[in-house]
Amino acid sequence: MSPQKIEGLPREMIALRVSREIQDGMYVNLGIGIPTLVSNWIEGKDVYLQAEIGMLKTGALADGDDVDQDLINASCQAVCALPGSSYFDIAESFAMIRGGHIDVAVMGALQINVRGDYAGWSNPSRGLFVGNVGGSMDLCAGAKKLYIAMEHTTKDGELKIVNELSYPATAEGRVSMLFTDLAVIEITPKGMVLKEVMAGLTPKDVQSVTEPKLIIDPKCKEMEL
Amino acid sequence: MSPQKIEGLPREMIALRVSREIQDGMYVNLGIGIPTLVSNWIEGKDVYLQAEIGMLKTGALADGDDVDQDLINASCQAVCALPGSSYFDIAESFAMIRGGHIDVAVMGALQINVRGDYAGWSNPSRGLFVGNVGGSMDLCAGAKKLYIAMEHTTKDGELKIVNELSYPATAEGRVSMLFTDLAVIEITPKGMVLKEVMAGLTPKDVQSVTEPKLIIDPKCKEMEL
Amino acid sequence: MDKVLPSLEAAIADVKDGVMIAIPGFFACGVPRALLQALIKKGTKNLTLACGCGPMLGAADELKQLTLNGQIKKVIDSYGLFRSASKGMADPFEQAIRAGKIELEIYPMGTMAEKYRAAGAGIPAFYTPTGVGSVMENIVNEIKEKRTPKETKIINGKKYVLEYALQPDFAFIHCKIADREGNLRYAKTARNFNHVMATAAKITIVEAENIVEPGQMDGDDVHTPGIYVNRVVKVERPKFAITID
Amino acid sequence: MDKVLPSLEAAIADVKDGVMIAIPGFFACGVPRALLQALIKKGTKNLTLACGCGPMLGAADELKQLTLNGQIKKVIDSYGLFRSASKGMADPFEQAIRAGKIELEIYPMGTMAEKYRAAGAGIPAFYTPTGVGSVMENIVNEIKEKRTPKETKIINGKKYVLEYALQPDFAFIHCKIADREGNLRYAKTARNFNHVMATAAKITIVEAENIVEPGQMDGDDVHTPGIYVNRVVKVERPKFAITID
Repeated sequence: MSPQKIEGLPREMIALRVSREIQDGMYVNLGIGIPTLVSNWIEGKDVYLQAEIGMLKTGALADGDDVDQDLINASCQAVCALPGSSYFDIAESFAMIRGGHIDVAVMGALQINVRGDYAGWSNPSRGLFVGNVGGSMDLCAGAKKLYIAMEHTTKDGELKIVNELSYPATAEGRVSMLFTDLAVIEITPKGMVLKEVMAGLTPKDVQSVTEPKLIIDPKCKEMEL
Repeated sequence: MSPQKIEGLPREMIALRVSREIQDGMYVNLGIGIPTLVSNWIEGKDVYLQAEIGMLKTGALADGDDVDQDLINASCQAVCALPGSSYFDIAESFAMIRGGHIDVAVMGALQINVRGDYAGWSNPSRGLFVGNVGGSMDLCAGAKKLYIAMEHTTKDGELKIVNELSYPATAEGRVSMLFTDLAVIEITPKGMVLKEVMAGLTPKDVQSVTEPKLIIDPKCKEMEL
Repeated sequence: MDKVLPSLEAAIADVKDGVMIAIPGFFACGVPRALLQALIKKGTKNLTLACGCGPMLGAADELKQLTLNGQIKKVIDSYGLFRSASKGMADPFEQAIRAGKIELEIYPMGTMAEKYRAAGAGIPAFYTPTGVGSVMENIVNEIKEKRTPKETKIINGKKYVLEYALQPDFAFIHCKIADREGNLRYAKTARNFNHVMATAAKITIVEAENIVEPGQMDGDDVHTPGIYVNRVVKVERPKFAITID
Repeated sequence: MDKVLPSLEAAIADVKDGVMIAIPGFFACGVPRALLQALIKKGTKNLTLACGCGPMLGAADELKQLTLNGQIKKVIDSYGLFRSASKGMADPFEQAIRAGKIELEIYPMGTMAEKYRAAGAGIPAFYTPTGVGSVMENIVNEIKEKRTPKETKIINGKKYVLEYALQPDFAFIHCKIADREGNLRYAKTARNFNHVMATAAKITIVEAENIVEPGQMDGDDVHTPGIYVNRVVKVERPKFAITID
């Protein structure tokens, strides 16, 4: 039996919380899903978004006459260019990614465990062995910091923060921070450290929907949005 | 004691003979020395010269006002661009070379042996172990056809076509044709086949300044220039 | 050397049954749709399509037709082309995968990019950190029996996987501008896999939205030098639906 | 993020004794002479200069000064910088090599290019056909005792040598145009090693003949995206003597 699901923050608020970690001058790659929403919260910041399709400094989503079929982001959405945007081929794009030039990658996940392993590329419940791996494993291998942004549990209340992954891993031990609709958790060699909880919740509430035993940071505080 | 040196063709004539092998549409890399002179004989042909510095379709040597210090060939000579010339970085340049995209590379040599090994990058007589290897080994590894253009013997009459190299090898078994001031020799699995000799010489004359036993092609003819 | 041919048919005349063709494109962007349509018309069978990021989603009509015609033997890609559960089950390509009629081999996208780059650059194999700690330490195929472990090596205390160059027989390339000698320029994010695939293939065939004379492109602005290009054909600018599902 | 600094001195302030600096340039073309002059002024010692094709021949005055100052510990290059017998013996650098005061390590030029490209691209090692059958199957150094065999592997019946990525601490880059965010364009054959070295180094410092605002360079025409660049300084266009002796 699944523990009782807790109603958390909307996806946009998870994205807002992640955006607080993004500093001026950073080169950032945002994965599909909640990570893509982070771009809505960094306007005005001097941040360079990298799209693995082969673009640096992607702008806002394009509408109407601004749509150019030769200008999409890695989520296949039409985007705008900015002054200083550049384009390059896919080998150069993954040279950037694999070579350690991306300061922060933010990815979605199906599951994550206490060691910072995470699963995000293949859901065997669909009855297929392989999935859409895309650039996720390269981003995990290469980004200086890897953040996960996801809902704390599935829609049905199943746990996603687990002791052992049951879905195929995307990467081992690479995640440093986890941002959910309920909490902010740091992955450390000692285990998962609870840093922030949603307003109105207690650490105990968060623990109730988290399989690994959480270490409560003495400075654990309410998520500021 | 060295065999008696034979007076051969001038360097320009060796280059002319090599140029006869270069067909329209070919991508060609010419090494320093006699190979560079080949470019004087292919004007009018639809041939693309690659310079490993990062240029395709290098033009004639530049003079006077045409000299641009940002436009040199791999021999460090100022050159002109042509309609259709392109520039690229050094990794792309050696991708072309190593990746098998160059139809013919023409190189100079200090020594060559019967198996198509040749030495060209380091002359230990200078008392130094290392030399200027440059791009020669990459060209040997990657060019579809590797030709050597050189004088048949040294200025002092020492043999350069030998049974075993005494200088450090540039590459093993990669040379297919050898063009000298005295002869044209094909390197085959059976040995060195004499294809052409300079006007006024006999195969025996060529053999007298060639250490390995030459196979005389039944169709062996006079070098046409 | 004028590399421009009058028709797509002439350009793909020697594309025979059983060959491997590189198909660039990132979802709906930079996909050689005109060449794919010519391939359907020609009816070539037993094909391996070497992709990189789901270009057949940007050529959904062509994928459907190639699948229904039974022209595809195998697809190599980082993006398995799987749609949402509902759409996927109704999709002929996904049905063919599930039925074992089309083979699917999966690599991480950066590894795909590097495999083509390596083939073009004469690098037979390279080590990468990507995929370590995942099932990508094996050859990953829908057919589990074909899965075999890849070689690994510890370098400076870190584990890496050995990956090999991938050399297709042909590359179908889409570009914005080509000159008659095969120098190419791409538009914005439509560049993606086009350049590396052009370098990797034994024979590279280009569909170009525009053809110009040599010299009309600045030498510093060439994206793919003509040495990598064998044939060029002028095509109309295609229309892509920008969506991945 | 404005990456432009007011002076070369400020740009190289953290270049400490003992570091490895990548120096691009192909003989006299594309060499960062202004940064080298600042390095001489600073007097940093015990340096390893990671080159590619004899750039110090295009900066002969700077090489002489660096040598006489005893600033160089080691040079890595494909071009050993050796002149003709007569000139070589009179050259302070060659004298220092012969006296064992400067160490010299040699790789084929394409291998040098690929070592930098690999470092920038997160590829720790790669196989290459270049140098097989030559002394380059070993680490090649003027000091014979330091020669050790490289790993080799037979792939599809052919022998290859394993070469490793080379990551310098700094790269000194020369370009024609930089924008304030570090996007770069090079002029013609002055591009040579500049791009790969900019990607390879931990910190990349650029001397630019011209500085423009972001957006003044077309995104399709950027040679080195700003992600690889840490600092930019405006310099006068240098003069090179075009000769290799």
